[in-house]
Formats: sequence, structure tokens, C-alpha cells
Amino acid sequence: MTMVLKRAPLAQGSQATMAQIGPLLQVLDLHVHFDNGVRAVDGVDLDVVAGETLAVVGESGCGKTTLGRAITLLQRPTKGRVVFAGTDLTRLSQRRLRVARRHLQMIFQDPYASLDPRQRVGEIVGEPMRIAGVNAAARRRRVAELLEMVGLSGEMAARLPREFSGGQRQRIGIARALAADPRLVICDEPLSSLDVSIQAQIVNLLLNLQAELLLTYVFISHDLAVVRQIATRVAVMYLGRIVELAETDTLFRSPGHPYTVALLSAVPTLAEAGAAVEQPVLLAGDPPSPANVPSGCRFHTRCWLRRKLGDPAICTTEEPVLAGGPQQRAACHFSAELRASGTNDHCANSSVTSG
Amino acid sequence: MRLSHALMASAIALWVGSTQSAVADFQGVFRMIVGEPRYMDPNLASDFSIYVNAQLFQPLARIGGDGQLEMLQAKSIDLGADGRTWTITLNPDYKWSNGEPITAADWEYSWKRILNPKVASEVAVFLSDIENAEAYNKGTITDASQVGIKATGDYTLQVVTGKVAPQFRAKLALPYLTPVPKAVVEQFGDGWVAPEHMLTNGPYKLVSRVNDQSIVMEANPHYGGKKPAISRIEMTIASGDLCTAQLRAYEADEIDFVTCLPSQDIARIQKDPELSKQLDPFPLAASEWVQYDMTNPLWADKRIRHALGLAIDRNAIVTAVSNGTARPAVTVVPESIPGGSSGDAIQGSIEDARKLLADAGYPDGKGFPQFTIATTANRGRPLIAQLLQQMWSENLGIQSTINVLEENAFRAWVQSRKTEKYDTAIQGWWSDYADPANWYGDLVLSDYRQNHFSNAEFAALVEKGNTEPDPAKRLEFFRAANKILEEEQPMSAIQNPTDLWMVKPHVLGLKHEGVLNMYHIEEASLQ
Amino acid sequence: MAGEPTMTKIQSQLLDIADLHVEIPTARGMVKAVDSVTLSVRAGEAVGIVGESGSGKSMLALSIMQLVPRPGRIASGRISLAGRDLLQLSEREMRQVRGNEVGMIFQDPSTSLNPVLRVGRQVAETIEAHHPAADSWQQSVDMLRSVSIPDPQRRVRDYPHQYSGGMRQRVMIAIGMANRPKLLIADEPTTALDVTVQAQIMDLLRSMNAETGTAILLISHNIALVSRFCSRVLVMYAGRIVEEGPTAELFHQPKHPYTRALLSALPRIDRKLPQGLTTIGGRPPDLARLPAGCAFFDRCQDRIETCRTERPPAFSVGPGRSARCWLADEGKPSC
Amino acid sequence: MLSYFCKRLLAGIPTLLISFTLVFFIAHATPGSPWDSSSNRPLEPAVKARLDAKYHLDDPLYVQYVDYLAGALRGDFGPSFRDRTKSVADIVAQFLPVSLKLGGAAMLLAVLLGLPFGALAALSRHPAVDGAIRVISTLGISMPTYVVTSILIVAFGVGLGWVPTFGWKGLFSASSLVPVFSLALAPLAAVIRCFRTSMLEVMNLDFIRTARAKGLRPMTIIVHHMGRNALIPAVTVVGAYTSYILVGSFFVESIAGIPGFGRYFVLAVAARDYPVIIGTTLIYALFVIVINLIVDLSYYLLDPRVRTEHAR
Amino acid sequence: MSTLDADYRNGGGATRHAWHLGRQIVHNPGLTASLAFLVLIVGLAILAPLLPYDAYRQDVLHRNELPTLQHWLGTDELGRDVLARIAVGARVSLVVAVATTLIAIAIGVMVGTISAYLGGVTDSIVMRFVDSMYAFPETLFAILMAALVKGQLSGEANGFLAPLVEAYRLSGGMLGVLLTLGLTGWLTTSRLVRSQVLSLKHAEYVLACRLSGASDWFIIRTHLLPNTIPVILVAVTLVVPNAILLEAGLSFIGIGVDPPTPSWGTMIATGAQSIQSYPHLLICPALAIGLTLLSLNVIGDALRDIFDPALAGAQKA
Repeated sequence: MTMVLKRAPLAQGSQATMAQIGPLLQVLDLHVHFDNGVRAVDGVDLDVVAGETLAVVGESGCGKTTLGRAITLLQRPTKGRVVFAGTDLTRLSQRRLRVARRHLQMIFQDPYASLDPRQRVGEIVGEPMRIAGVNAAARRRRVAELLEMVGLSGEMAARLPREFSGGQRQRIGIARALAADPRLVICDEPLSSLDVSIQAQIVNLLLNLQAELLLTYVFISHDLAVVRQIATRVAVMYLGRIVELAETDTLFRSPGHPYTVALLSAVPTLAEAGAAVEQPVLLAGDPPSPANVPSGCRFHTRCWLRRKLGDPAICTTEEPVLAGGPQQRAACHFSAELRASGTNDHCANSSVTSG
Repeated sequence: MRLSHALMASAIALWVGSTQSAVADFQGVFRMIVGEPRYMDPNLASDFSIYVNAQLFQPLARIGGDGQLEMLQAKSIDLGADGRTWTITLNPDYKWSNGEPITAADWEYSWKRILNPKVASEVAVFLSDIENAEAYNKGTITDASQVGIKATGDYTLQVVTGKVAPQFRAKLALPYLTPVPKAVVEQFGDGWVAPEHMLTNGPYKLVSRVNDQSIVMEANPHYGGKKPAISRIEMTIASGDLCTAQLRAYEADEIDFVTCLPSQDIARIQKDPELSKQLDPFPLAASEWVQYDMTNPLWADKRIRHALGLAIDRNAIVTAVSNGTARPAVTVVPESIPGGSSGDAIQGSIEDARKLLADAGYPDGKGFPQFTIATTANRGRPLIAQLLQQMWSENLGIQSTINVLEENAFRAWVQSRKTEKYDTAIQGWWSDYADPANWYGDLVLSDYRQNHFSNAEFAALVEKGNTEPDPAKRLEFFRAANKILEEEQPMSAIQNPTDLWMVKPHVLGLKHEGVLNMYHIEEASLQ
Repeated sequence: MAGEPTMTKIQSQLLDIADLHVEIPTARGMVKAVDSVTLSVRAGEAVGIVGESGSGKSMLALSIMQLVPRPGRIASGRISLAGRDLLQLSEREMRQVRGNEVGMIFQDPSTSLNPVLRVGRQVAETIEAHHPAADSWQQSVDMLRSVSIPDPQRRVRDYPHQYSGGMRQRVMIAIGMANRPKLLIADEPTTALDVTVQAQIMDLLRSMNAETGTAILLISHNIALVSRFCSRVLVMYAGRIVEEGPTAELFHQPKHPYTRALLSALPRIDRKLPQGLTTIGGRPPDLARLPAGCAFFDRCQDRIETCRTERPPAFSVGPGRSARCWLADEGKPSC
Repeated sequence: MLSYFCKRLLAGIPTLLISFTLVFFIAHATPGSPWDSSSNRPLEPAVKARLDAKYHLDDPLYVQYVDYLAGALRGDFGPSFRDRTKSVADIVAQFLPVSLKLGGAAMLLAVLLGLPFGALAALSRHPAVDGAIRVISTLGISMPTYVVTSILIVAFGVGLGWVPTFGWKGLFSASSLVPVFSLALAPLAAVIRCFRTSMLEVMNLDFIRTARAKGLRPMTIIVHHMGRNALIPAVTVVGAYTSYILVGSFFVESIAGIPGFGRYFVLAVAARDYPVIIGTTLIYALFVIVINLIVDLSYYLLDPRVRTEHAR
Repeated sequence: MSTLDADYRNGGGATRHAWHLGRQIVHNPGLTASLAFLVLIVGLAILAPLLPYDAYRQDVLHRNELPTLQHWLGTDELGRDVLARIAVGARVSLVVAVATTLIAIAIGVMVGTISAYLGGVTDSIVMRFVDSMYAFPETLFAILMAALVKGQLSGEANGFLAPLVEAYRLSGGMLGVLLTLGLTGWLTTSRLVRSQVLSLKHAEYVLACRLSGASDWFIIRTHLLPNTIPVILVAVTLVVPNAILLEAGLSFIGIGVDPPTPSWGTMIATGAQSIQSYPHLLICPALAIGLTLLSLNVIGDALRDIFDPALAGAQKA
């Protein structure tokens, strides 16, 4: 895998982080296989550069959540390495791992399940500091600070999670993640259970915090619209593998993988004028079971492009590798053809955009 | 849903329909509840099984009201001039329940079978007077022909005792010593007691037996004695609280005969004008007492034992435990046993008891260590323990705790007291046969109850009594022994129990027999 | 209702709800889950209801079926289906409406099907409940085929857990459509599904609508989805319809501040918003303690003093359009 | 599926082995000897020694353990010490059927009454009905069985004379009325409570809403949609009680004079009848294992999700 | 950016459980009565020595008396006041119940938590053992254990058992019952706790805690154990009545608490023997035990309703 040192200007984040040499997080040939034969993560390579937001998108069951947990080693990878800030986490003893991954935090999907219902907000947010041995007074001060930072008030520290709404709980979860003074935050579908109006608040909060605290995000999501707004780069996952990895704008403008095309086309867009536009349905059926990955290109069973190209044999025999330039890489034998043909043929979205 | 309704309806109908037969007819059938007999084999039965067995198997004789032998299976029993040779002539009228004769060979076989170490019968002890019996039983000799039991004719049995043993006469009447059919036992082994194989020599034969459920007997057509008026006996087996089960069934008219009463129901029965008439008490030749571990230094001072003995209010115990039906006992050996006499009891008031304790160094019980009263969980005994505890506490100021053990555990506990120390225990003894040897010898000298009483003078007297053929002289020895026993007070007598039967008015002629209080249904009749 | 000439509307009106109130007594007080809602659906029409969670849109759907869970109840109003007032029907008569004249599909297909009954049975019993049908099994196979379940002859014998999420929702549609109802209420039919599957399901609903002429009442929080599917949209907030109108116009020129705020908070896939997302401050009000005036008052950027105390009526703001906002008042209350 | 159940049966083997070991050592550690009888005089040490030798009780305990285990593996549990003419197998053959009939009838009664009453309690809109059923069912598990049995026998046997006070004349006789009812009380209460709870839970599930939205008749919804789903947790409760009721009903059996398995076990403990204690415990353990298996099988039949899981 | 309305409360509050309990007490006369009865029993147990009659004072002349003004519940087979004995019996039953529950819960929570948290081979072995114990008939096991414990501890004090033997003697046989019941009662608890910990172990807040560098013990202490409390409460409502019943059962067959200490079980045993002649001797202790169990069940139900949200939702008003 090539090192990506220089990249297009970032939308958010600080220029200062750009000066760092090498990626903050390196994921090498990561596999997570379960006892029941499910290959949730099946050979993922990733670099995350300090200051960026890398979005991981895909259908449910594609392994993106497992990937997030494997990066933090909450889920032990069956194979591969996770190098965080120069340390290979997979080689550390349990004790040393506890220290090494302290600056790697996570924000969870379900704001109801991610907070201990018996702890007060102050305890929840202060917990990482308590583990790190910060004394109670300092902790209390810092908790108040953190709560203010995420848009809550310091007095709320005395309350229980059930007194808060979903959006507020998500803020508490963010405050807890920040308490560990993280460099990298893995956001596992942090918006999916929130309403649109609350979603926007959290998105803005995350962006502000990133700018303020020089955070790096791995943003796991199925919501492509949100991803487009906040991600620097996007990794598209399918059946445990990354099938496309590209700069956000590039990916949305001219996707390099037929799966990305299908994914984009499925997202409804606001019909601002005129009658409803028929959207092409490019994907039939459901993804195959991750316990039973198809041979060759794992997407070939549902690939519209393959059908269009007259079922080339290579798709079923050879697994394509992630290839391309620093801006966009895709794991498709016919990626070049796809891009050459232009996206407008396949993706109605762009046509609506102008509307 | 509908199917289940139908099922339920039919089930209920079946149940209700069958309730009609709940009140059974009792023409010619005698119904009772008994405990599960441990052995149906009369050569093995040494516990309460004998009451069931006694309907099926008969010994040579039994002891009549005058204390003399009444012949049953034997025509005559004669003691030879040497005082050791007993010649028993069998009555040929008595036959096995299949009509075959009961021969002297059967008797010889049976008694030797009892003594056979492989059979490991607990009954063997009753034959230990016989020449070489003990040695054979212990395995020191293996040749059964050396044992002094010999069939000298088809119907003559000769028994030679090891030494002069006057008490052997009483043992001949023991219900444990009955014959078994040699041929059948040899053919079927342990399984010979199954109803389809078993032959009996008594008034009844076994018709059916379901373990822990029921035993049915019918008259033995070949029985040599008077033909039973009751032709069929149906016994239901109870476990656990036999007395309660019996009384309930009796009051519900399901059985005709009750062999014991729950202590809590005695008062009600006595007050009931009808039921009280059916009550049939029988004073037993038995005693209950509290005993002291004579090897325990705690009791080394005789005055302490006297004090504890005097502090017992026996009337209160008798009232509380059996509503006065048992008799307060001041001496361990009952008066009905030769040698026993209440006159030997220690005398004194509670004041005297206090004084004795004070003299022993514990004024008002001060400084006397707390001790434990051990007892079996069997009914009555825990009550006695609680009463003793209170009496000693109130009268003497000494404190005790109670340790109640389930029956088998208590027996194991007693056995292990052979070597281990203890404080006190509540115990009892019931005559096997009406002879002082059974008390002074078996109970005290053999130390069956782990009392650890050792007194050379007492032992010598008992030994002399056991071998003295002249009844009058014999009595003297035991009288003297009894005085020592009471004066030494290794145990303090509490009460002599009374058996309480209840017999339905339509049952006539059911009588108490012998020291074991046997019942002989063949003598009874239904009105 | 605002706008359109009333005469023609009545002719083709299938569902007509007037001044519906649904209340739920709770420990905190009476929750007004649906508050004075008036709406109509024409035969064959696809109407959307948009709102955030807790806005009362699902309760509204359930009240049409009179399936409001206890202790909630319909307090007042009128629901007429093809001219018949459903609220006057007996429970037995109402049963004949459910699943027969009005079909319904729910949000989560994984919990909405009985896990222990075969899929075919669940379709067939819907048919049997309303029509004596000896061939209900065959009919259910046909229904499954019509919702594009592959190999329906075999899969009809499967249990719900053997189906994927998308297929289960297809089964739900088959159940909803089993008796060719006049109206299908789809309550968040794709929320629990992936976007790719969502597209398939919406495609199926669209073709159902076109082929059978069944009117569809689509309830969703996904504005884009509704905008692609429905010709007319109602926006719900705090139990009330705050704005109503033809889809394109309503989203092009929203009249209610809430609609406007909602649209600007929406992240867009087609372009990156250079200024970021606009947020709506605060949270929806507690339905048990609604303010006296406009329910959106606390969060409204454009509020005026009247809004605090006076509850806005639905003002007509164009042909077929209305908005419950004092600022939309062009002088003529619509109802 | 078949392999799953075979696996489950195999997994029962260590369970049986541990049970066997536990009961073997606990039984032998309990003071007392199987040869003690209730006779007046203590057992002659010589007699005891001979009996011990005959039944190998004089071997070191671990030798006895190994020997006995070897015998047990061959299916030979030896003779009962309490009645040496019978083997443990005879005892089981004689006493187990009685307990099975008694317990089976009690469980049947509990289920046949418990399900409708549980459903009624859950569905009844009248709080008084629900309340009454709940109170009665709670009372059912609040009274010790032996108290209930004693009272019923005295009332209906001694007092009214409707049923016999004692003994067993088969399941379809008046003698089984009181024991069956007393035994059924606890499982009945449990079934009512459990079924009520699970009905209440099922009632709020989404698919019930779907069923109502289909316009199904209330009875169809209750029986087909609610009942079958609510039955699944109830099966667990029935299973848990079944093994206990079938084998462990010794209080009732002792008081009512039923010659059953439970009563025999208590007698065996009292008599230190080691082979029978071990044998009956193992039978019980086997019962628990088999009944758990049957419970699983019921899940399998009732819940197609489980079926698919096992098919994998 | 706009901030949130600071003081919004989504109905209820920190004291929701207490409030819910309070509401239940007001609206549920059964619960009120149950609590009142339990308070009465506990009060009786505590105040037993202050009662005008001694539970141990025998009066042979006034045995088995029916309730009178002097003896409100009559006298027993040795003329002791039944009310006083029920009060002291309540002590025994409650001590047995509480101590057994403590033993059972302590073992159960420990085994359940460790087994679930460590998982893997440990879990399999522990659960296989628990299964085997389950395959033991509980009451029958208790009988065997009681016979064993009593037999072993009632002897002469020697060796390592000496302190236990002494404690046994001082407790009047109660220790045997306690050990027996405690050793059999933990199974259910361990299973309940295990399944709860299994589900909590993967809760997102536990993951977050692990991510912050917490040790296993920290996680168990701060997250797992506190969150098993509802389950433990449920276990308590199962173990306590069971302990009371089992104690009574053991006493009923004569291997319970030694006399003269009264326990409800021994009183019921005597009462059952007296039922035909003196029914009050059975009815009084049976009612005491029955009503106590009934109250515990009602309270247990209420607690379960409160702590089990799935059920609470299903609860009808």
C-alpha cells in the first residue's frame, strides 16, 4: 500500500497537523473472522492521516462496525496489524494496550445503550480521567469544562442519563470520548438514531470540536449525505473489504466502483421542482452472507456493470485489488471504463443537483 | 381447547366415580396400616417386622399369662437332668402352607441358618446360649454339625446349651425363632420370600406383597392350630409418621386397628365418649431414661448424678408426652422384671438435689458447665429433652443444649460414643424377653447404650444371676444388682411407656401378648 | 383544507379526516399526540406525512385503523373512508375495514411479522379474515410473486426469520395489499432498511400504486424520500399539521419556518454545503405541556409576539397549500 | 438437528458423572450405616463387619467409588441395602411409575388450568379478575405442600370421608385426588404467573399490531398469534417443575402414603441405602437432562427460529 | 451554535424508581398490605424478647390451649405461648432467610460474574458444574446435606472442624440449616447473574470504559456489578421465600433447628401432628409462613415490575 503523504487541502482541521510525518493510524491486512464462519472484516488496509475525517460507508452487515471495533482492539483481529501513533497495538500485552490506546476513543451509535444507566453524567464523563488517575477535584473541573464544550451545562453532571434526550446523550458520549484527550475518534454511526434537526446539531458539534481540538475522525456511517458534508476521504466497504477509497468530492462526482455508483443512486434526493423523478434501481436483492463470500470479485453477484459488459469471466475468477491514484482507488477490474463513461449515465443524482 | 375440556371432564368423572369405593366393605377382611417390614424372612427380622411376620410364622411356644410356656408348634419342651439338654417334640398337626409337614430338619436348618455367619442375621444373638453357637456364628468354627442343634427324629429336635441357661426357656418363645422351609429357601435363595414361593407355618399365608405399598395375607388352610375367624388381612404400608397415618385412617373407618397414637391426639381420644371405649392401653416392660457418660469427668461425682435424677419431675413429663398414659419411672428396670423394684430408687426432694449439687461444688448450679442432651428425633424424645432442660435449669440452675439427631444418625452417634466422649443422652430399652438377664446383662453389662457404667460388684452379681438355675436365689442376685444400679445412678429413669391400641368395636378378641405386645389376628373375629 | 375548489375534491375523496384529536393519559398529564388534524387523500393518490419522531405521525396512522394503543384514545374528530365514518362503526365492522379496505405496513419488518408462523400463513390469514377463500394459500403465493419474492412456491413455506429485511418488508406489503385495499398506510416502511433496499421497496410501492390504483399514505421522517414519492405532502410538528401542499411547491417555497428549518438542516448528497448545516435549536416540545401559542415558538427564528399566546390556524398560502403560521397569514384562514 | 440433540445428550454425561461423584461421597460421608435397624439392640459388630464385607463397604472409599462406577456404567447399580432381595433397578421399576403417574397428572392439571387462567389474567380488562387470579396463584406457592396435603387429607378424608386418608389405588381412584391437587398447586401457580407475564409481553409486540391491522378476529389473535409465542417461556417453567414434580414429590407421597419415588428416596437416605440414594439421584439427574432436552425440543417445535439455528 | 434548553426533563427523574414504588404503594393495596405485614413480622422478630410471654417457658398444666386473652394464639404441646414462639420463630426464619440469601447471593454473584466475564473454558466448566448441581433434586440434596452437616458437626470438636462445631452448638443447629441452604441456593443466582453479565459485557458503555484503559476489575466493579443489582433483587425475591420454605421443610422432617428454639418449620411439624386435635397449632405458624411468603412474592412482583422495563411496559394500570 502506498503512503499518502500529500493530499488535497482539507476542508476542516488544522494545517498544523499536516506537518506530521506519516499517518496517525495504519491498518494493515486486517481480518476479523468469527467462529460461525462470518468474515466480518476480510483484509482491510487503511491509512488515516492526522486531522482528516475518513468516512467508512456501506450497507449493514458489510463489516464497518466490526472494523471500527477491531481498530480499537475491542474486537481482537484474527490477523493483521493496527499501528496507532507508531505503536503496533496488536502486539501489546493487555496491560500495555490499555495505556497505548488511551488516545483512541469511540463514539457509539446508540445513545441509550452507550451510557451506563446507573452512573451520573459526571461519573460517565469523568471515568476515563478516573482510570488515568486524575484526582477528584481536577476531574470535576474538567467534566464541567467538557460538558460546556459539547453544549451542555456543567450542572448537568449530577443527573442520570435517562433524564436526557437522544441528542443530549450523544453529546454526553462525545464529552466522555473527549475526556481521554483523544487524537483519533472513531464515530460509529453517531447520527443514525437521531432526528434530522438534532443530527445537524451533532454534525456541527463534531466539526467544531475537530477544528478546535485537532481531532482525527474515522466516521462510520451508512448516511452518504452526511458523509458528503463532513468527510475528507471516503472508504466504501462491501462484504468485509474496502472496494473504493477516494477523496470525498472525487468519489461523489465520479465514483470508481459500480457498487459506489449503486449506493449513490439509491439515495433519494429532494425533489425541489417538477414531478418526482424515477430513480434507476441498480442493485437487486441483498448482499450475500459474509460467511459465504463469492469467488472472484465479491460484488460480482449483484454487479450491474458486469451485466452491462456482458459478464466478463475475470469478475468471477479474479479478485480485483484496490488500485488507482492517491485521490481515488477502486477495487474493480473495469474501474477505468466506469469512470470514462461518466457518472451521469448511472447516477441520477447529479442531474437533480442542478435543479 | 375442546379436546382438553373433554379430557378433563372424563378424568374428573373417573375420579369421582371411583370415590364410591372409598369406603370399603370389611366382611371377613381385617385392615390395618403397618410400617414397611425390613425383612419378610423371619430368620432375619429383628425389628418391627416381627409384628407382620408373626401372622405368618410361629415359634415353638409362647409365654402365657402365668409366665409358663404355652405350646404352639411344639407338642412338648423338656429340659434334661443336666440342665442343658432341651428335647422338643413337634406337633405334626402343624404343616407348611402347602400342606407339607414341618419336620425337625426344617427347624434345625433354620436355626443353623440364623447362626450362619454368611446370613449375618441379627437374630443369632438369641441363640447364643446354645453350645458352640457363638463360635460358629463368629466364624471360629466352621462345622455347623458341632452346634448343639440336632433333629433326632422327624418331629424331635434336640438343643444343647453351652452351660446351664435357665433363661433359654423364655427365648424358646421368642417370635424371632421360627422355622423356614428348607427346600424352598435352598431353591430360591433370597427370593424365597416372594408371595409365590413363600411357605409359612403360621395361621396366615402371604398372598401378595408390593414393596412399600401393601401386604395381603389369607388364612393358611394347613395351619394346625385353631382356624382363624378372620380369613384375610390387608395391610397398607406407611412410612414416616405411622401413628398419624393410622389414626386418620382409623377415624375415616379405613382400618380396624391402630397400634399407636400420636401423643397430641391422646387427650382428645380419651375425652371422646365413643373413641375412648375403643382405646386399649398396654403397659410395656420398657423404660426410658437419661444417661450420663460415666467416663466423662463431668459426672464423676455421684452427688451430681443424684442431683440431676432428683430434679426430674416425672409426672410432668408423663403428662406432657403422653397425657399421662405412660407411667412415671423412678428406677430403670421395670418392676415387672424380676429384680426390679421402685423401692430401690434414690430418695429426696428438689431441695435435696440442690444441696447435693452444692456439696459437689456447684451451689445454685454456678460454675457448672453447659452440657448437651443428645436424643433421637423420634417422637416424644425431643419433648423429654426440652422438659429436662427446663427442669434442670429451673431446679438446679444448670444450663444445657439439645442435640436432636435423625434416627440413623443418632444410632451412629451412639455407636461412635464407644470411644468418644459425650455429656448425656436420652435412651430406652424394651424387654426382648421377660428375664432380668435381658436388662442387667444385655443392657447394662454389654453396654449396648454406651453408658460406660463399670462396677465390679454389680458385674459379679449379674454374672451369678445369669447362671443360677434356682429362681429364688437368682432373684436375690438381681435384687442386689438393682440396688447398686440405682445407687450408682449411671442413668436416671424417666418413664415406662404404654402402648396405646385402638380397636374397632366390631373386632373381638384381639389381645396383647407377651412382653413384646404382639397381636394375633388369628385369635380375633369380626362381628 | 385550503385552496382547491371543494366541489371536485369531495367527489374523489377516499379518506377524509377532520379535526382529529388523539389523547394519551400519562402520569405527566394528557399527551395530545394528534391535535386537530385535518387531511384528505384522494383515490389513487400518494400523500406523504413528514415529521420528526414524536410528532404524532404514527399515532395518526394508527388512529385511522383505530388501533391506538391503550390507554390512548381518539378524543374527537371524524375519519371517513369513502364516505363512511369509521368512528361510528362497531368493532366487528371495523375489523372488516382493517386489512380489507385499508392495509397497513409498519416500520420494522423484523418485528412486525409473527416469528412462529409461516410467511404464507400470515398472508393467507389476511385473505381468509375477509373473504371465504379455499385457495387462500395459492393467493398468498401469487401475492408473494407480485411483490417480487423469488421462488414464491417454495418460500411461502418459510418463516420470517429466513427472509432478509427487505424481503420481510415485501411480505408486509403483500399482507397490506392482500385484499386490494383502497388505501395503504405505510408507516416508515424503509427506516430500518439500507438505502439500496429502500430504493427497491419504494420502487415496489410505486408500481403497486400505479397498477392497482391503491392510494398510499406514506409516513416518513425522510423528506427526500417523501418528496420523490408523493404528489402531496403534509408536515407534522407536535401533533399538528403545520404545512400542507403539493410536493414540489412545498419544498421549493416552504411557508412555515419549521419546514424551512428542516430543509436547511438536511445534509445533501448532491453537493457539499459550503456553509455547513443549519441547525434548529432546541427540541420539540413536551406533548403533555404544549404552549398556548404556536408549538414551534421556542425554536422559531422568525417568531413574533402573537406566536407566544395565539395558536395559529391553517392559513391558505396558495392553491392546495396551507400553513399554520401567523407569518403566513395572507388574510384568510382556510378552515 | 439430530446431531445437536446427540451432542446435548453427550453433554449430559459429565453432568451425570459429577452428580454421581457428588452424591456418592455425600452419601458415604453421612454418619450411620445401612445395616442399622430400628431393633432394640445395637447391631453386633461382627454382623456389621460381615455385611460390610459382603457388600464391599469395608474397601477404601475410592475403591468402592471406582467399583461402583464401573458397575453403574454396565447398568448394574447393585442391590438395595434396605431390601436386599431387590436391586436398584427393581426399585426404580416399581416406584418410578407411581411417581410418574402422580406427577404427570399433576403437571397436566397445572398446564390445563394454568394456561387458560394465565391468559385470562393477562387479557382481562377487569382488574379484579386479574387481581384475584394473581392472589390465588401467589397463595399457591406460599403454602408449604405438606401443610396443604395434611389439611386436605384431614378435611376431605377424615372429616368428610370423600377420599381415602392414606394409600394408593392407582391414578384413576379417589386416592389420587388429594395428592394430585396438592402437587399441582405450585406448578399451577407458576404456570399461571409465567403465562400471564409472557402473554402481557407478547401483547405489546409489533406483530400483534400487524395481526390486528389485518382485521383478524380477537380469538384468532389470542390463540394463533399471542398464545403460541407466549407458550415458549411457559415451556421452560413447565420443564423446570416437571422433573421436580415427577421425582421430588416426597412430602406429598409420605403424608398421603403414596409408594412413590420421592418417598423412597427419603427412606433410602434415612436407611443409608447408598445404592438406592445414588441410583435415584442419577435417575433424577437423567430426568432433568431429558426434560431439558424435551424443553429444547418444544422450543424446536414451537419456535422456527430455533429450528433454523440447529439446522446450521 | 444554538444551545439546548438547559433544564428539560423527559418526564420522571432521578427518583423514578422510588417514585414508581411510591405510586405502586398508593395504587396497589396488596403491596401496601404486604409491606405492612412484613414490617409487622420483622417488628415481632425484633421485639420478641419484650413480649409478655417467654417463648421457652413451659407450662405442662396448660398445654395445647386454644387462644385466650392471656395467650392470644394459645399454647403449644409444652404449654408455651404460641405467639411468642411465632415471634422467635420469625427470628429464626428471617435469620435463616437473610443469612442464606447472603451466602447464596455472594457465591452466586461471584461465580456468575467470573464465569460470564472470563468466558471460554472457565465458563464451560463452571456452568457444567452448576448444571450438575441443578440436576440434583434441591430438596433431596438439602436433606442429604442436612444429615451430613448435622452428623459431622454435632460430634465432639476436633481438628479443623472444631470452630465450626462450636459455632454449630452455639447456633442451636441453625448453622447446619444455613450451610445447607446457602450451598444449595446459589445456583439460580449464579445463572441469573451470569446471563446478565454476559449481556452487559458487550454493552457499549463497557466498551467505552475498556477503551479508556480500565482494568477488568474496574469494569466489574463500576459497571457490571451495579447493573446486576436488579437481577440480584429478582434473585433475592426467589431465594428468600425458597429459603424459608426449605428451612421449614427440613424442620418438618426433623433435621432442622434443634429444640427448644422454635422455628416456623418445627412449629408446623408439631402442628401437622396436632391438626386433628389442636388445629390452631398448625394454622398459626402456617399462616405466618404463608402470609410472609405471600408478602414477599407480592413485593418481589412489584420490584420486578419496577426494575424490568420490558415488564413494566406490559403492566396494566
